[in-house]
Amino acid sequence: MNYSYYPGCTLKTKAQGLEACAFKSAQVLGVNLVEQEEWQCCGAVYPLAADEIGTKLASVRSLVAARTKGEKLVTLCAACHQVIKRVNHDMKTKEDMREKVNNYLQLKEDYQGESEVIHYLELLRDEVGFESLAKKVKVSLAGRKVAAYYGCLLLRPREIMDFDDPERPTILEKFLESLGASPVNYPYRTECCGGYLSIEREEVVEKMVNKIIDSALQQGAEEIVTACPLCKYNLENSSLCQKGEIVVSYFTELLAESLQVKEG
Amino acid sequence: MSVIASDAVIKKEAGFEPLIVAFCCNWCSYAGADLAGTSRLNYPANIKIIRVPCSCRVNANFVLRAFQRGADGVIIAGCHPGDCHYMTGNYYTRRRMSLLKNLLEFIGIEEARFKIDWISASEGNKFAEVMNDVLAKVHQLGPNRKLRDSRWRR
Amino acid sequence: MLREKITPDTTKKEIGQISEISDEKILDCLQCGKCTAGCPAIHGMDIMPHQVIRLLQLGQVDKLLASTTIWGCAACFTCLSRCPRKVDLSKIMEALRLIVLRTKGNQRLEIDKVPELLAKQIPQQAIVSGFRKYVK
Amino acid sequence: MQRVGVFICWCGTNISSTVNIEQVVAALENIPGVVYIKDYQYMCSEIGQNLVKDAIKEQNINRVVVASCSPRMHEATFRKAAAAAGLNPYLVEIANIREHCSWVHKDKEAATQKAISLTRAAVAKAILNEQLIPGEVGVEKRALVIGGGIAGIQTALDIAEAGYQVDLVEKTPSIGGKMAQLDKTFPTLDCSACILTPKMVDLALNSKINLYSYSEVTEVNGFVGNFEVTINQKARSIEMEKCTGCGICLAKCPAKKALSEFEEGLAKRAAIYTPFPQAVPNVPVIDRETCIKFVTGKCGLCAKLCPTGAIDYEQKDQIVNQKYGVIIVATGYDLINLDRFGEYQYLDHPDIITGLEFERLVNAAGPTGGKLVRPSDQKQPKKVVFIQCVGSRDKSERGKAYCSKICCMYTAKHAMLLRDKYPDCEAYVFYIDVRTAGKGFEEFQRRAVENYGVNYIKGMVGKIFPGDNQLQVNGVDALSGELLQLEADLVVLAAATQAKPEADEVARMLSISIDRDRFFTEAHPKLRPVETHCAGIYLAGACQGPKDIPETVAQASAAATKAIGVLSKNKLVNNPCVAKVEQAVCSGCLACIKICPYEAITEQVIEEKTRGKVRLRRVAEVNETLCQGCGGCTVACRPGAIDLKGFSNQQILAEVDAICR
Repeated sequence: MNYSYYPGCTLKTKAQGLEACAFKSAQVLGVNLVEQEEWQCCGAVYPLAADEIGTKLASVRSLVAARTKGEKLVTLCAACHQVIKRVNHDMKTKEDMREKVNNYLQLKEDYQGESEVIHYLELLRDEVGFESLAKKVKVSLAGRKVAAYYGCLLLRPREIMDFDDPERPTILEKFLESLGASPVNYPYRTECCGGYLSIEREEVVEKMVNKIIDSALQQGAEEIVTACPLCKYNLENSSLCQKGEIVVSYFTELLAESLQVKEG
Repeated sequence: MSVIASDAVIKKEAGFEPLIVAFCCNWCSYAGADLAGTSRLNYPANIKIIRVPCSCRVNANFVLRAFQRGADGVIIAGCHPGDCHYMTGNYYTRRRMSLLKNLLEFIGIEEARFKIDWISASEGNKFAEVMNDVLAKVHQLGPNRKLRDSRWRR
Repeated sequence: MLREKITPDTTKKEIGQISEISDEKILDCLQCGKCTAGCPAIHGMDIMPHQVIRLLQLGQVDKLLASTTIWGCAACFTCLSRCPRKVDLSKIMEALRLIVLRTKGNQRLEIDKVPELLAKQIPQQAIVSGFRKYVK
Repeated sequence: MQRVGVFICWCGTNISSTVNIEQVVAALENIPGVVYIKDYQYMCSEIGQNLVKDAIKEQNINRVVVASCSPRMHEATFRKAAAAAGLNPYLVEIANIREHCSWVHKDKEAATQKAISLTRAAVAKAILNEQLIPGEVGVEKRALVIGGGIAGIQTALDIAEAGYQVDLVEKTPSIGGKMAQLDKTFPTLDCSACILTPKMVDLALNSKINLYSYSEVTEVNGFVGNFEVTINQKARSIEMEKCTGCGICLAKCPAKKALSEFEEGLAKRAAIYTPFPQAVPNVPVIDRETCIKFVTGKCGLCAKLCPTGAIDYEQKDQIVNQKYGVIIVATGYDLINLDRFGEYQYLDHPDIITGLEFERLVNAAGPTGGKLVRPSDQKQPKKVVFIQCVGSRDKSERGKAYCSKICCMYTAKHAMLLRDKYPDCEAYVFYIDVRTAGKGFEEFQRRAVENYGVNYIKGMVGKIFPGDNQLQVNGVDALSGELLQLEADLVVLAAATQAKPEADEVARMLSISIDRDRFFTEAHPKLRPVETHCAGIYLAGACQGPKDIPETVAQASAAATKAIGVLSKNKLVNNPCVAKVEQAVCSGCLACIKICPYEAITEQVIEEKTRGKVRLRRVAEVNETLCQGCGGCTVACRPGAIDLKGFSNQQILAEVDAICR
C-alpha cells in the first residue's frame, strides 16, 4: 500500500536515524512510504493565534498534494504531526480560515480538509496491526525494560489529535510489547519535556526532564523511547542522561532492530 | 452574542422587514419559546408564533396560506424525533413537510424560507438561534414574491 | 501593596486583542486552578496560569506582558486537556506573547544566535520553533 | 354575533415596559367584533379576574381574549374565571405577549407592533371558538412507582397511606437504592440504614403495596387514569413463596468470584446472593452469568441444601400486565464513569476511590467492618485527600456542566467522619467552591473546618503520581498561589452524578421529555416541579436532577400528593380539544385510522337516504375519550372531513391571516 510521507526539517538533519529506521522497517512490513516531492517546513509549532494564516499554508500544500495522490499523509516527527493534523482540522471546521486559504492558494478544487493525516505509530497500529507486526519480529527484544515517553504533541488536544487517551495512552506500550520488550509504566510518561523552552530557558527544561527520567528509573526502566526529536534532545541533555543513567532512542530504532534491518 | 449581532445586521438594511410565521407544537417548541422568553434570549420581533397541539397538526395548506398572504418565511418546530408527546406525530410532520419542501422548491420558493426543526422544551437557546438563523437567511433573500397573492398587500 | 484601580476601559484594547487573537473566552474560567496544579513548566513562571486568566478578567494586561510566565509556557496543552471549562490557556499565552512581539523592537531571538544553538546539537525543530515563538 | 372582550395585562412592568399598552388598545379598537377592551396591571390577580368576570356579565361579551403571559402559565386561570361568570371556558383565548414578545424584544416599537399582531390573531381565533364540553373517563385506582430507592419508597408509602393500591417496580433484587449504601447522612450524621431500613420493612409489610423486585417496566400505553403497563419479572431462579431467607445457599455457594454491586466492587459475592443482609425482599437471586450450574451445568449445591426446595433453575421471566391511574418515576442517578479522568489514576490505582466507595469502607456493615483501610494493603491511612468536582461543573466532553449538588456536603461528612474516628489521620479537601445551601448545611461544613480540623484548599489537583508507598498529589492553593504536593495514602474523588443510562429509554416509553443532561424534565421549573408534561406521570428524586435525601423525600411526598389527587377522583375530565369527523364529507378511505397513535378512530357504517333509497356507507368515527387531540389525522384526511376542536383549520387559517395582515 502507498502512503504520502512528510519528513520535516529535523528528520533530514539531526534525526536521520528516526527516518532511516522507519523507512527500512516499512519496507519489511510491506508499507510503501513515498516522500512528498516539494514539501516545505511545517513551522515546527502549530500557530495558536486565530489570526495567523500564512504560517499554516505549508501544511495545507502538503495536505493538498496528498489529496491529489489519493493517499494518506504519514508523518514521523511528533511536531510535524501536530502541526499538519491541526491545520487539517482547521480546514475542516473553520469556515473563515478555509475561505481565506482557498482564496489565496487558488487551487483547482477548494481544499476542505479531505486528506487523512496519520502518524507512523498509527500506521503500525491501524494499518499494519500490532499482531502482524509481532509475527514479523526477527529478534525479540525480550527482557528489555523500555519506558515509552509520549511527550505532548501526539496526545493533546485530545479531540483534535484523536491519537490515544492523553492521560493513559497505550499505543507505545502495545508497540513495545509486539516487539517482545517489557514496557515500563511510569506516571511521568505524558508530562512535557519542555519542548522549545530549551532555547531560552534550559534551567526550566532541566527540571522537567529530570523528573521524567527519574520516574522512569524508579519503575526500573533501562531505556526510553520517544517519537519526537526535540523530546529526545531534551531528555538526552538532562544531567541524569549525561551521567549515563539511561539511554534514549527513537521508537523506530527499536523497530528496525527487532526486524533486523537497522544496520546497512 | 450572535443574537445581538444579527439584530444589528438586520437594522442596517432598513426598508425590508421580513415576516416569519412559526408553527410551534405545544409541548416542546412552544415551551422552548417560553423558555427563551424566561431566559431573556433575544430574537427579532419579525417572528410570530402560532400554537398548535402537535407539529403534525400543521397542514401544508397553512404554510401555503402564510406564503400567499405575505409571509417571507415559515418555520415548523416540533419535539425531537422520538420525543413527541403524541408518540409519533413529529414523524408524520417530518415526512409530510419534506414533501412540501420538494413542492416549494419546484415552484421556486427558496429553500431557506421554509424551515422544519426540532426544539425541545429545554432548548430556549436553540429556539432563539434557529429564529435568528432563519431570519438572517430570509433577510438576505429579500421579500417573498413568488407565492404572494397580489391582492394581498402588507 | 498598592491598590489597583479598576476602571472599565483601562486595558480594553489589549483585552479585545487577546480575545481576537486567541479566540478563547476568558469569562468561562472558574478559577479552579487545575491548570496551575498540573503545569509541568510552572517553576519558570512568576504569575501562575490561573492567575493569568484572573488578571485578564480584572483587565490588568500590563502585568502579564511584563511577566516571565508567558515566555515560560511550553504549549504542551496539559492545561487544556484537563480544563473543566475548555479554556485553551496556551492560546491566551500565545496572544499575550504576540502582543509583545508584534510591537517593534521586541524580538527575543536573533539570527546571530543560530550557530551557537546548532553547536549545542539542538534539533532544527527547536530553532524553527524559536523563530515562531520568539520573533515576529 | 360574536362580542369579543380583550384584556391586556401589564404584568407589573414585565410587559408594559416594552410594549406600549395604549397603542395596543388603540389598534384593537378598530377590529370588528371587539366590543370591550380593558388593561390592568395584574390581570391574573383577583381584581384582574373580576374585570373579566364583570365584563362577561355586564358587557355581555361572549369571547374572551387575554393578552398576557404564556397560555402554559395562566390559560387555566382565565378559563376558570370565565366559567365562574357563566361562559364556556373554551371560548377564552390567550395572546402570549410576555414570553414571546416583551421578554425577547428590546425595540419598543417592534414589540408593540408584535403585541398588536399576536392579540389580533388571538381575536381572530377566538371569534371562531366554539363551546366545548369535556368528556369524562374513569380512573384506575392504582399507582405504579418505578424505582425502589428512597424516592420510590417514600412515594409508595405515602400513596398507600392515603388508601390506594401501589405497585413498586425495582430493577435490582432489593429496594433501598443508593441510600442503602450510605454510611451516615448529612447534616445530622444519623446512620443511613437506621432511618431507611424501617421504611423498607414498612413497605414490605404494607398490604396496599405490591413489590415487584428484580423486575422492569417494558411497555406503557394509555393515558392518565388508564395506563396499561407491562412489567417483566426477571427469573430469580428462586421461588419467592418458599424461600425463608435462611441464607444457607449464600454461605455454601462455591462460586464466590463476582464483585458485589452493593459493595461497589470492594468485596466479592456468591453467584446466589442477596445484595445486603437487610434486603427487601430477603430472597436471594441467582446471577446466571457466574453460577456454576448455569455456566457448566454441574453443581446444583444450593438446590440440594435448600431446606424448603425453593431453588428453581428452570424459572422463566414472567410478564405481568396491569392497569394504573398514575405513574411515578423515581429511577435515581448514577456516578459518572471516571475512565476519561486519567490524571486521577482511578482505574490504575486501588487507593484512589469514589465517594460511594468511601461510604462502604467506613460502614460498619461494609467489607472492612467499618475500619477504614487502604484497599491496596489493608493499612490504615494517615493522610487522606478528597477532591471535589471530579467531572462536575465541567463542560468538556468528559464531564457534566451542572453542579452535582451533593458532593460538597458528603465530602465534608466524609472528612468529618474520618477525623472523628481517626484523629491522627489528616484530611485535605480540594474544592472550587463550597456550596452549602440547605438547612444546617453551612454550619455542618464549618464544623468540619473549625472543630474537626479538616484542611480545605481552594484549588484543584493537576495529577496524582502514584509512588512506591504513597500517592503524590500535585495541587494548588489558588488563594495563596502556593503549589502543593501532598503525600497521600488514600484519595477520594467526588465523582459527578449523572442520569441513569436507561433514562432515554424510560423517557421514550413514557413519552416524557429529558433535558440535555438526560434528566427528566418537569412541567414547570418552579410551579410544577414534580409533574411531567404527560398528565398522570410524576417525578420523584434524582432522576429529575441531582438531589440530596431531604429534597428527594420532599419531592417524593409531593409526587405522591399529586398522584393521590388523581386517584381520589372517580372521573377525570377529558381534554375536549379532540378530533371530530364531518361524516357527510367523509369518503370512508380510513387513512386516518392508520395515523392515530391511540386507536381512537374506528370504522363505522352509517345508513344514508339518497333519492329515497337507504344506503349503507363506511365512515370514520372518533372515540372522544381515547383521542388525545394531536390533530395528525386532520392533515391525513383527503376530503378534509376531520377537524380538531379548539384548533380547527378555520381557526389556524384565521390566525395566519391576522398575523400576515
